Amino acid sequence: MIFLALMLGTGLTVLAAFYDFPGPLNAVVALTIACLKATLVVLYFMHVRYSGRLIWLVIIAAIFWLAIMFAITFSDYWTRNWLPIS
Amino acid sequence: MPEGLAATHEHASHPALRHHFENMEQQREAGTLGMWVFLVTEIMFFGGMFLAYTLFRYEYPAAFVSASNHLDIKLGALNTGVLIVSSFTMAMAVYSTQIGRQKATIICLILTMILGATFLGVKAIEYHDKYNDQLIPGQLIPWRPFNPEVAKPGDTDPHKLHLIEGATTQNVQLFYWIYFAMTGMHALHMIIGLGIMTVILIMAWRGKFSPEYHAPVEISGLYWHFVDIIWIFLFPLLYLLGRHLEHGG
Amino acid sequence: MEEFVIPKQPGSNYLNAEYGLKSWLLTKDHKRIALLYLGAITFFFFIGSLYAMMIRLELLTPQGDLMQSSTYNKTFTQHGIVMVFFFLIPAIPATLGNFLIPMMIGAKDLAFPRINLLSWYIYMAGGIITIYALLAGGVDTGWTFYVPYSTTFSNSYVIATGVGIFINGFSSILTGLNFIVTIHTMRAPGMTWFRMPLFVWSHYATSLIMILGTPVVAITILLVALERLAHIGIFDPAAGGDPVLFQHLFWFYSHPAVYIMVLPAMGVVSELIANFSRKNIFGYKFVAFSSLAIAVLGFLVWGHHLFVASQSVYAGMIFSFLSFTVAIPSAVKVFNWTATLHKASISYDTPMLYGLGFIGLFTIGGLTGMFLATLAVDVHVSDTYFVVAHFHYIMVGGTLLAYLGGLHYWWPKISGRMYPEGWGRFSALVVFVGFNLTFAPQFLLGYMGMPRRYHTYPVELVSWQVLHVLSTAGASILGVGLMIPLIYLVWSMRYGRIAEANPWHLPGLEWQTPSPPPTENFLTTPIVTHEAYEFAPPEHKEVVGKFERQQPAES
Amino acid sequence: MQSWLPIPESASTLSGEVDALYYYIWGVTVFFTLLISAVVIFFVIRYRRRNPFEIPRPIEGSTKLETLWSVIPLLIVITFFAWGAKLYFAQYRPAQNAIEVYVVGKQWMWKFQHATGQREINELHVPVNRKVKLIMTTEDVIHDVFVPAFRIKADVVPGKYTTEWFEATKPGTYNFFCAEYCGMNHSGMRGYVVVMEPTEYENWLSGNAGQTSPAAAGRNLYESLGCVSCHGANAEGGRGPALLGVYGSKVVLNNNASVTADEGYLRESVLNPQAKLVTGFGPIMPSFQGQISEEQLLQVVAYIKSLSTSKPEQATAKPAPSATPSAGAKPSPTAKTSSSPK
Repeated sequence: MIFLALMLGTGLTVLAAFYDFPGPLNAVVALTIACLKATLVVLYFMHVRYSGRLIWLVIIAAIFWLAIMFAITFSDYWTRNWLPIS
Repeated sequence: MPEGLAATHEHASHPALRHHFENMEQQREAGTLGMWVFLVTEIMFFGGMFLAYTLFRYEYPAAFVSASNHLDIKLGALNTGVLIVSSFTMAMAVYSTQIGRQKATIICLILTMILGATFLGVKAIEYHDKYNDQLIPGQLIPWRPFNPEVAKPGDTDPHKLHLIEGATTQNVQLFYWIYFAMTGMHALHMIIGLGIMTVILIMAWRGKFSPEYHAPVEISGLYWHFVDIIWIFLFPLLYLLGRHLEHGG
Repeated sequence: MEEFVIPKQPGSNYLNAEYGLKSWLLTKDHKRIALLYLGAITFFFFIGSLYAMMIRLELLTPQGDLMQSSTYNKTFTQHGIVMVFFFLIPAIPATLGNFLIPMMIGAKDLAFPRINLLSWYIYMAGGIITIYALLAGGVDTGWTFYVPYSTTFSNSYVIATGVGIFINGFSSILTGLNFIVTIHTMRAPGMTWFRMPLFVWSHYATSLIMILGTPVVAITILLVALERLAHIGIFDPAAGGDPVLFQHLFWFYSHPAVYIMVLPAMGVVSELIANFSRKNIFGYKFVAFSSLAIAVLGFLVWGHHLFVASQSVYAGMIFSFLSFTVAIPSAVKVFNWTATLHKASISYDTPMLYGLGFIGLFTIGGLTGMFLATLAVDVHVSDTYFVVAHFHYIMVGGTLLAYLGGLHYWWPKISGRMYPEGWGRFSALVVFVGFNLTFAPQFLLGYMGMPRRYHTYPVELVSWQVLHVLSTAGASILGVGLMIPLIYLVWSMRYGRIAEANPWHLPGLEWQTPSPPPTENFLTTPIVTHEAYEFAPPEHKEVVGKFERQQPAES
Repeated sequence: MQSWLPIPESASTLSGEVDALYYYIWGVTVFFTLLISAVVIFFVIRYRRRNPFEIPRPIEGSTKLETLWSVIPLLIVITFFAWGAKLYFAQYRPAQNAIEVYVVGKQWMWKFQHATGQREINELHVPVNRKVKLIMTTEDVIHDVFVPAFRIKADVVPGKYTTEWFEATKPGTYNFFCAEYCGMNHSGMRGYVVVMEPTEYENWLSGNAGQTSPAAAGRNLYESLGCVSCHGANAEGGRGPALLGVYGSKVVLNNNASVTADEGYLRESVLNPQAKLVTGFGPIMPSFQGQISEEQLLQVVAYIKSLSTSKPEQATAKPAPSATPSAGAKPSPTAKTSSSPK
């Protein structure tokens, strides 16, 4: 029945997420909450907490590769305008 | 860990054991790992779209805020709740199978499917709203191309598009393109999920599962939770970000 | 070797266990599925080669006298699409990998036999849709589908082709998934990770790329098709989109895809080098880990395709550096193969000739990659024949040679018959010569400035034409060299000498079972007690080197 | 000056160094290819199987050796990287005090316009020993300007400006190519760069004078499109920000960020004015997307650039009202016959 409490908790975070916006940080807040919720689902609903190292490795690999894709693509876009124009 | 595993011979071979596996444990492990690996490919699949989203949000922040604010946050939040509950019932279905309570399994599976269908229904309503507001991008619907009515300052008609400073309808269209691509792909996964659930339900009905053999329920559960997780990210990214700038800015 | 008593030929093997078309089309046996793939892949290779010959013939003269520009554009596009997506990517994994991975690790089958069969059907579905697109009118975007040409300006069957490739991608994903799960969970007792043949290691690394990269290109191609359908503009600058984003997403997969093609080839060559010189591979762990290193680093370098594509110069610098780092594990492999030959006992059988040819050509292919990773030189040679020559050295000189070598090596196991050795050696030689003559001139052509995908070139540049004539001559020789194995391998299936269970006298698990193997591969589940490539001497008296026996490990 | 080596003519200030780097990498390539081939061939002959039963002694790897042959290649490629990166910056860093030529690619032709007004198609006349900067865009798909003799190449991408520059060192006629596949007649999208002695170039310029300079054409557009009403008759500003001297300056936006007003920013501000509003100005400007061609847009940008005093070469713009009616300027026949065979 841990699950029930967990679900209520996630439900509450949703409510908190869409009325409370502290300035420019709201993207960070929204994403942090999303990540937390995802982590809870992964750990408990998907039993990863009780799974072997291999499953952990699979998940970490997925996140790692996603990070590669984002980080390196943005290394292009962020530095587009760094060269002096003439 | 799998070493020697194949060597430990199972007591009596289970009817669900396929010929090329040595024992049930190996079979279950292969199935679970297979699903996880599949989910990795799914993450990368959605990852491409998340990348496009991030990039265009970075380039056209104002248009994305305006477009996002037009989405119906109540329906979005409702759907988030529905999916989380369905994830919970799914987890309960897996749990019930593991302890061998067939009836509870079936009830939980049916609940999960009802919730899944509810989600799709709400999504259909949202899509229809967008259709009414002419927000379906490009010529996707040939007889109703993208042509939203832009609200004048002071106009609070929720069916009109309220552009904040720096936003153009063209870039709003880009948002909707990504919105439909991502939620559409997500909905497609939900539909596939419902198909899987139907099969699992029939299997559960016929009493195929037992505490020794419950891998199919578990594996389809993983899939269902994954689809839930995608939505957990889609909801704030598409509906919430920039909500504080609504009607202001 | 004496731990294994090679069983007598049983009455039934995987080929004669069942008969009839249905027994093949509904088979769940990984060996039969491998043969289904083999047939399909040979068919696509034939189509792709046909296009290649058309290209070479057209370029004999500077004018466009054989076909029109639009036809030529379709020809090179279809050559690329068929060869990349329907031959090179599945070539080694889906045939040799499918056949051998379960046998090498002592399993009865892959973890998901039905998914394996499904992947073949998906491959065929993708192939048929693509062939339909080619027959209906063809596609002319180049295999890279660069936007906005592919989304807005091309008047060819882009959507149908895209759908074909999209579908085909899932076959690749499912194969990779199956391999990963199989290697993790299906190893025979005693088959530890570091006892696996390097072929299996390299396929593990390949599978990683397949499952991590393919979905990205799938969604990218899907977006291109949708763009074309609805004209919304995620890649179209006129609507606020970004064509360079397409290039990022495309190459995020398509550069690692090069390693999907070449890693299995490296695996095959590791087998050939070790087994035909009767030595364990020099630095087994280094070679095994270099496969994984290539798989990981291969994902960090895609931006070297964008050095002149208006990418930020700073990003270019990062990508250039990372591209150089991926060269290191490849170099390590070449050096380790070479070192393996030291004080070995080298036979000159056909597979080994292909293996040695691979080392030479892959070295050239890899080193010419350095030119492309070097920013300033790449500015000059990118999108020229230099690039064409470079990747053909890797794809043809590397992957195709390894594929042929592997096919000859395992042919006795696959078919139960020997191929004619004399013809084998002869054709290996012809392929090697023809290949070099085809592609070496293209390096020069590229630096002289001949852009790729050119239908015509300036008449006054006589030296360009000379090089093109040489290249076409080489291609003809290469074509003949490739026809010979096709003929004698088919011939040998019926008339070849019956193969023994272990015709090369090797310790690998796949040889410790009859040829062709029974349906479940082994008559009893093998228990592995030795390292990979351990050549035990006892039944032979004339031992040249001193042999120190390894303790059998716990099983 | 034709060399026997299979390389294109080397005719720019950077081409020599690119070649040097190219030969350096060839040196390393040839060395390692020969080394590995020689060792392999030696081993294959020396250790051929003499007896069908022989079993060689197994070997262990040697970590020392393996580290050695990981580190040595790494050091070598770092030299490639460093040299290549240094040169790359030289290639792509926009040149100072260059003659500017506006380039518009379309399927399947190249249109050039000089700052002095001359227009050319598929041919570009430039003086020797002067830096020339190409400011490029396209009306349709991605193209690429590739001049082998100058060792330069850059994609021409729709929706933005890309640049490349060169300084030719030898008069002559050089091929240039479109190097990014662009559809049916891709291989026909090529032409010649004609490099001329300064006096010859001056003759060519005056022989083809009489065309409105891009800046002047931009000024006309500035009036006909109604920009004057907000930005002022002399671009001094009004309801819209002043454009005098804006090019190259730092512009503070209304979200307090700042951008450098380069060609790309000016372009964006015409097509999508709301995207980066100058601080203190409202979102009142309409978009000109679809109302202005790429060439016209370049002219408007050229006009705004001409308002910046820091552009000395604009002073040389010759508004000579000669009556030469040539649209696509023809090259002098001498220049064409002196083409460089490879």
